[in-house]
Amino acid sequence: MTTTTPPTLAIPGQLLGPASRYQPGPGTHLHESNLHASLVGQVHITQPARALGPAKRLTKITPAPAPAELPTLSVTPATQLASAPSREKKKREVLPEVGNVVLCRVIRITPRQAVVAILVCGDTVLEAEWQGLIRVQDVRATEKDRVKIYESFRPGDVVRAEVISLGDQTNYYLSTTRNELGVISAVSEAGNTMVPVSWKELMDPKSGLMELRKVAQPQ
Amino acid sequence: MNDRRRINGPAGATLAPFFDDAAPQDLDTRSTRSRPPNATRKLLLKTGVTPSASGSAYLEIETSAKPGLSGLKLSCSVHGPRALPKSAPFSPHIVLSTHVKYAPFATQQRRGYLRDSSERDLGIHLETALRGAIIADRWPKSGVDIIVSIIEGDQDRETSKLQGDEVWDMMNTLSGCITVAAAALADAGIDCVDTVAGGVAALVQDADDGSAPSIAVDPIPSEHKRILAACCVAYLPTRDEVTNLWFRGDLPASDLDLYTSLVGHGIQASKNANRVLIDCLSGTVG
Amino acid sequence: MSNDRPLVLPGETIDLSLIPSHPKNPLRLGPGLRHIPPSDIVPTAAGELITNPVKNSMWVEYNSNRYIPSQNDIILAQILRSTSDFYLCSLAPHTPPATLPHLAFEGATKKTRPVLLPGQLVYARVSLANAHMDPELECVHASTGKADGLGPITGTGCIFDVSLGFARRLLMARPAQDGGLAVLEMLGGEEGGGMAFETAVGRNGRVWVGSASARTVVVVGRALQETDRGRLGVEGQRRLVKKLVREMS
Amino acid sequence: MTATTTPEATFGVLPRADGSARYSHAGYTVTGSVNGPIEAQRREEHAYEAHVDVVVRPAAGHGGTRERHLESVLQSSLAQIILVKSFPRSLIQIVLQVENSPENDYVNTKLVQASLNFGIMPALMQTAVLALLSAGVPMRATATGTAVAIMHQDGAKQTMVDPSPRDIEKARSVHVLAFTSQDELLLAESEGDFTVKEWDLVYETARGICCRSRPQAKEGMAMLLDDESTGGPDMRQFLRSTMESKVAADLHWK
Amino acid sequence: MAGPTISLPAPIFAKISPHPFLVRSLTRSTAADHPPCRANGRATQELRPVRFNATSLSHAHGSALVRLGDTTVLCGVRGELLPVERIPQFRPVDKEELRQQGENNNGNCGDAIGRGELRDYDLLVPNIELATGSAPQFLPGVPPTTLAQTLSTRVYSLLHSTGLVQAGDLKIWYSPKEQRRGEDVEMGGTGDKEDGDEEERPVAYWVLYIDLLFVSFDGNPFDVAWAAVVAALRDTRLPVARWDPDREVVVCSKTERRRLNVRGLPVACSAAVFMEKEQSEAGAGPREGGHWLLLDPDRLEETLCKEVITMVVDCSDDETRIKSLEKQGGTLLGRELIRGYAGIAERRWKEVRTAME
Repeated sequence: MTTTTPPTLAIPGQLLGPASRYQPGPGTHLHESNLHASLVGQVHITQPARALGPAKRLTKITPAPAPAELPTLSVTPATQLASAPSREKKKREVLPEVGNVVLCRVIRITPRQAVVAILVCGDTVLEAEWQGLIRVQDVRATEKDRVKIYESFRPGDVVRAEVISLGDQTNYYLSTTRNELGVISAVSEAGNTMVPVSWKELMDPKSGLMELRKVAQPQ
Repeated sequence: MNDRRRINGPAGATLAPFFDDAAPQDLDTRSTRSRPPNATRKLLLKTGVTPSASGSAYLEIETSAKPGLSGLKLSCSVHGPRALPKSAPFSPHIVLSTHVKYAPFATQQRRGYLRDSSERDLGIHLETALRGAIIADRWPKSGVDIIVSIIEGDQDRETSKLQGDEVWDMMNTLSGCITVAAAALADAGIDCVDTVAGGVAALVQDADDGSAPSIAVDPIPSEHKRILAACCVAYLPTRDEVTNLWFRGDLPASDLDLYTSLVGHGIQASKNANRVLIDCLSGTVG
Repeated sequence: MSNDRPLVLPGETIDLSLIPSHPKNPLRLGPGLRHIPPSDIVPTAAGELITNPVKNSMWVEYNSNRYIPSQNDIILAQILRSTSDFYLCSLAPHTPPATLPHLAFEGATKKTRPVLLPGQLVYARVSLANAHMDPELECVHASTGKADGLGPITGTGCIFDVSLGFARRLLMARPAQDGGLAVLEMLGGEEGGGMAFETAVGRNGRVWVGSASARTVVVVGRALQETDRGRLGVEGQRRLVKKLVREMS
Repeated sequence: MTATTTPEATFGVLPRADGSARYSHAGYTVTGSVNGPIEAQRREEHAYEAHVDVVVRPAAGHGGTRERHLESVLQSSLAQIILVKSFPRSLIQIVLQVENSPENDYVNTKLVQASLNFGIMPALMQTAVLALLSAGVPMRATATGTAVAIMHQDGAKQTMVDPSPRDIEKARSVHVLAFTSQDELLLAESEGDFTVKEWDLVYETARGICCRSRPQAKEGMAMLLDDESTGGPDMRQFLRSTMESKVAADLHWK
Repeated sequence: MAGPTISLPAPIFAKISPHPFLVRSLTRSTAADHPPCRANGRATQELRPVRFNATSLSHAHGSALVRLGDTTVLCGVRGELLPVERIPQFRPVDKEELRQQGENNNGNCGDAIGRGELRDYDLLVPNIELATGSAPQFLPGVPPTTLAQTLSTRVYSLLHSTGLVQAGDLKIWYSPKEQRRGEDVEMGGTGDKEDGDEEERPVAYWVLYIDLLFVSFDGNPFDVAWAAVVAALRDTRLPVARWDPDREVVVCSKTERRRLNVRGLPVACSAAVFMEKEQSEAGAGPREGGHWLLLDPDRLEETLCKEVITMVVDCSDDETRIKSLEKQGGTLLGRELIRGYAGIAERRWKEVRTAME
């Protein structure tokens, strides 16, 4: 077993270090009690104190969570590095996970639910569009039984929501119950960008007409 | 039968040009292998050729000195991970789908637009080769498309008469597909346990004098009198695992170790390809 | 064609003199017109521009076959299936189903709600219609809680498709005078030998004809459809009724 | 030209459809049917507007890549005059069946494929507009279109309206233009060999045919098409008088 | 989305509301020193440079690889033989007609014959393949999409209307006299009597399969595809072929190759109209708000624009000739703008010519 320090650059399969000294982070995997890279990129050692960024479902990699005090090894693709020029900067795809706050656009509404396309997860712009559902009972915390989808969302609205479940084969389940969640930008029936006036109303500045929404409290 | 979605050629089928001064002695003056039997041809590999894709790569096998002998040219693009089609059932891991297609002008015989059996075979072999390398459970409910376009097949333009060569060409093509796809997957940032690469070894007979056949890696059919058998190996170097093995032809029953050593040579070839792959990938970082 | 009801085509500019200007009532735009802020009113269909200075309303009168739900329309819907808390019903072929809540009937509660089977007809009002959602129906007045004639259609009868314009004429207060439509009165009157039947007309171009005698249902239905398709005037309608009665007996 | 020089149209030729029209002009006869707004299939459903689906069926044989191209040209133009945003997620389907066309589509007993068919484009466009009007599909405007060719006869240039397939064969350049009822240029397709000056000439000619401002005096009554001035029919007047008689028939009871 | 989204980082803003994002980048300059531009960093009138890369495809008779920004197309031209006896209802065109054609070749009517042959016998077969993983929206293994079919049709149509290739170049003649001279000896000269009157006749045609493979797709497919077709045809060398009367087949020379003579250099130049205000029914028509003519639109811009224009020009002669004009999907491009567009197309033509030579 080598006790040398991990390399700075890694190629998939490359040995990074023993599991006894590091715990696996994004871009790595465990094989025969050793950490190997699973991506091309730069190797980072994160000391346990600092929490790591968008966790890549560690549970799937380590059957039993490794002792907390171990530093975490991760591999970050070159394209994702800050150093890369913004033009080429192509974020590596991530998946929405329970607890993530996502930005999505409303595609379709029914009395039961709003169907949305998830566009941004955390601070990562997604390449693919993942479909999500905001069910009528997950729109707001109070007076759940009085909620009407049509008075909360309209197709085209941009909504900030939280992932509450992996959902079914096609949809992630989302919630907007918290105050800071809900519609962050919407266009009126007349086609003008509206401004929030209350937690449940937006106004078309041109026509002065009000429209009902579950409005996100500005952060 | 007219394809209504394409522009069709003349109703009466057209003929590939028939060469008059195609000297019959062609068979004899066929090029003989200049490389040592355990040497592979020079491989050129480049990632990021398709910016609009999640990941992509281009592979070219250097054309040998002899003119008219075309080297393999492959372009591969990876799309995903992305949402599965609505119809698809729930999948706890990523769903791999591979497509291999010859360009119409890639080979001696003009290729049709619809995928034929050999293209489907290549696709299936490629899929199994890659499935063993990808860490699939990191991407639940998602799919990835891996598309390889064969811009030029590994084939000698002149040797139209040599039938059966197709099969051996496919071996080289597949090993190229595996290597180029591995590069594209890494470029797309899809987690893999290792870098998989392809390699081919063949049992060839070069002399007519009944002498024992020899093993050559990365064979070019036109450089050998006869190819008795060949295998294409997809191999993970750091794990020392074979994810896919494709064997064609028949071996003399006399020598039982022949098969093992053939595969062994295939792995050797794969390791050579892997070096190129690693250099290429290392170049993209730092 | 008289000039107080001029022909308009989509996108044409409407002569301002034609736009009613009532001191108090706000201007109400009916079908076939759209308002482009600030002050343009533009036709969206080809038809006659009708204005009503008293009601201060205007619309484009034209005939068509495709029903587009609009709030407070009275329609004939057919139950497709039932979900946990509402029925899905069809208003017209090839359109997304409308929802009819189980409790949107007079005096309906979780226990007493009417149980309707697929294929059954309901006479209902469009309670919600907008571009973003499938329409919603009700068989009870939200305010009064009364059905006023709405609800499941009972009794033996049959449903007939007619053009939307024809349905609108049937729904007029005085079809004979305003709509030039006397065929039903005739069938009930001496021309028809006093047939006994009832009808329910939906704005979605559907007419239900009910009668104890199946034959009567057929005759009335045919009478309506042929009056519609044949664009018959009152005289034509009389002749048609006579003919049908003759054939029947 | 052997074929009719004045356009003709009849409505309601397909009673099952929401709207339909048969239109004949310059040797082309096209029957169009319109259905919609109806429920769209998921894959062709647009979240924020109606999907306009145009199907062109040739007089002989099956449609090929040429029809797909015609369809996409018509689709992008018609979607401009239909109020698509009013019917999100729905489908407006327009089927255009070519009944007969002056040219014989078969050469060497096989279909001539792919090359654009300029002659037929105006007829298809006009039929679609008429069928949409008869279906009462809400629209932003109406549209009129025409085909113009530039011929070179012994050195002299001359424009020709509604050229026959033979003329098109000989023409130096062929053009199809369509205008909205607000006199905006909606569609312009040209092929051959021409200069900006020549195109200008074509534009003028086409505009004269498509956008003749309608005489206020005769306002109201259906009239014969005046065919003299620019050597082409007055398409807008044709559209208006045609609709006039249709509406009058529909509202006979008034 | 003026209000809230401003606070968001640019890439996120671009993703959740691309239209307003493009409007903003076109209206507000990011820095004092450079004016507002498109989201891709280009000025509205700025075209991506076009690059022609030499390719050698050993199984094709001609090929070209053309790059326009991130759009890359590979074109392979391949000739196959079509013997006249395989053509149903073949009607030979005699030398006389051709001579006429030759004379008034610049005149239009003469070409008609050749054009007829090209079309009637389907001698030019262009097809475009997008489903190569060139972009996420093109799914692999599916039949050609409407876009692919439309592109193929436009290329096919332009190939014929421009007369880029002439039927004469694709025709293979058999002239008994010339070929027999050598043989006279053993034939004892009697041959002349028997078939001396045998006329020179066409025996076969070359059919050109022109296949376009999109390696990478980032908008403006037609301009690139057409440029690739022209370049590949100019690169095409067909084997010299002759009729062998004994074997009754057309035989090709392995060594001798003849270059196809390609007439003119038509160049396509496309643009899309971007509206400041997304058309909404309740709101006003397209006239409200500003608009921009985005030359050589990329993939994102194409999704945000409805009205498009393509003009194909050839400035080989002193006077600029327009070979094709396609404007559709909107009402903004009127007479004046289209007139002015010819100038832009000329500019593009010059760029492409220099890039090609």
